[in-house]
Amino acid sequence: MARVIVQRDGFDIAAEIARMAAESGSDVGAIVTFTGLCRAEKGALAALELEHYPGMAEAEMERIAHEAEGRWPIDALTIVHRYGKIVPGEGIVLVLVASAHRAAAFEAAEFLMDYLKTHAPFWKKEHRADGQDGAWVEAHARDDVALGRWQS
Amino acid sequence: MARVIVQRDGFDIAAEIARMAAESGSDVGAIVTFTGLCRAEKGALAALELEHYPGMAEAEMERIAHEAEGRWPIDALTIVHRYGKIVPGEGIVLVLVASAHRAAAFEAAEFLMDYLKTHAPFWKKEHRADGQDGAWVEAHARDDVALGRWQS
Amino acid sequence: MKLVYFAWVRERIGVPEEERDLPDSVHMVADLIEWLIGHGENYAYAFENAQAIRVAIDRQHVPHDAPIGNAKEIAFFPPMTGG
Amino acid sequence: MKLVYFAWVRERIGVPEEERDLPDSVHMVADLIEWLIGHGENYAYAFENAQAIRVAIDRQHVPHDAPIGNAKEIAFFPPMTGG
Repeated sequence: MARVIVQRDGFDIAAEIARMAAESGSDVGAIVTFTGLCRAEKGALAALELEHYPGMAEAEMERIAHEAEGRWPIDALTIVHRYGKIVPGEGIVLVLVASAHRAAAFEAAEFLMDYLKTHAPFWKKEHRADGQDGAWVEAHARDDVALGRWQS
Repeated sequence: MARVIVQRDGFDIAAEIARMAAESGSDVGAIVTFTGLCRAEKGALAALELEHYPGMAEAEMERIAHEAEGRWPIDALTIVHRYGKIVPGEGIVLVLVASAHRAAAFEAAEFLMDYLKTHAPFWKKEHRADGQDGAWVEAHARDDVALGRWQS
Repeated sequence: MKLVYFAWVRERIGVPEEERDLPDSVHMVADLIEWLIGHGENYAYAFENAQAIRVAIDRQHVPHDAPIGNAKEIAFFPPMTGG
Repeated sequence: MKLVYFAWVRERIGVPEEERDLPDSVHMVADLIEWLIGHGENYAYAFENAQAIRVAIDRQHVPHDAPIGNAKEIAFFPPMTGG
């Protein structure tokens, strides 16, 4: 039931919402979306280059989606994750959850993001605006902390 | 800073996101949106008629938005609430929150919805598909429960 | 004093708003509700479960023990169901 | 056995993937890492903080004490930074 996509191109949130509404019928009461954007880091960043593990990225996203569907009453669920070069202001990841109830939609969307951050095989490398070699973005301890709330 | 709108017309989530991204600059890392939709109630509902208290609706939404801005680091915040006749599948309310951090964006959006549900002066009357007189939708005790988590 | 009504409170009372001169005995919201109930069956019906009725003075939510003071507009309505 | 590398693990080792015949002494992921470290400075550099390296066997996350068994593809990479 979940729609999971890994793509180089940008995504269209309005089109994804329309698709979700059309597919899940008119008893959906709530749609929560999360869009993760490439930040300019106060002008220091020219772009992010996203590397991913083809095959595993999709498989892991499917697993995470399936886990969410087992925990909450979800009518429809979409995850789009981009790879390649992404400039500040552009979207990197898009999560949409439709449910009859808003609390379920909010929780499931947050769960999906916490798992994507820590489990989906994507890595960000910085392209600096000053032309110097950019670093690989380091994982945040706070993302592991965020994950903990779903595991108790 | 918050954008608060009460209108009869439908809303365009993509346009609202684009406006938010343009206004808040390119250091926004996360945008969470909530869309509340009119449910068909398994075909029993023809439409909802939303009555509101003009003037107070806007003022209360502003107060709620201001409260959220005081609690979380928010870059931009939009609330659109419709009134008038709304058919199943159409949006009733739209909340958007942009923040540098996803947890703040999720929490603020859920806070805004919990407060809108219980504090914004709107009332829903059902138009039944079978033509019989529809009832006023009753408030849910669970909405007051949801509110409690922000007041401890 | 301008009194305004919404949703089924409006339907039961039969008008969306009205002007009323309040007697000196009406100090707080609860007094006003009691006084209105004395004005006819429509008011008695609207306020039959008075505790459940929400009140706003000059477009701000207030409890039933709030003083009316120099209010310009008092609104009565059922619990809200927006969102 | 197909070994694949991502992000700075890939950069440090210098190839995105390679085929390797593993000796019988390599039973679990930790053995494989130790064995690879013996193959050159590039491997030693990539695995200098071996505990931090994440591993997937046939595209599923596994801990370092997971048995390699009949794996077709083993991947090594830094903690993920997607989303």
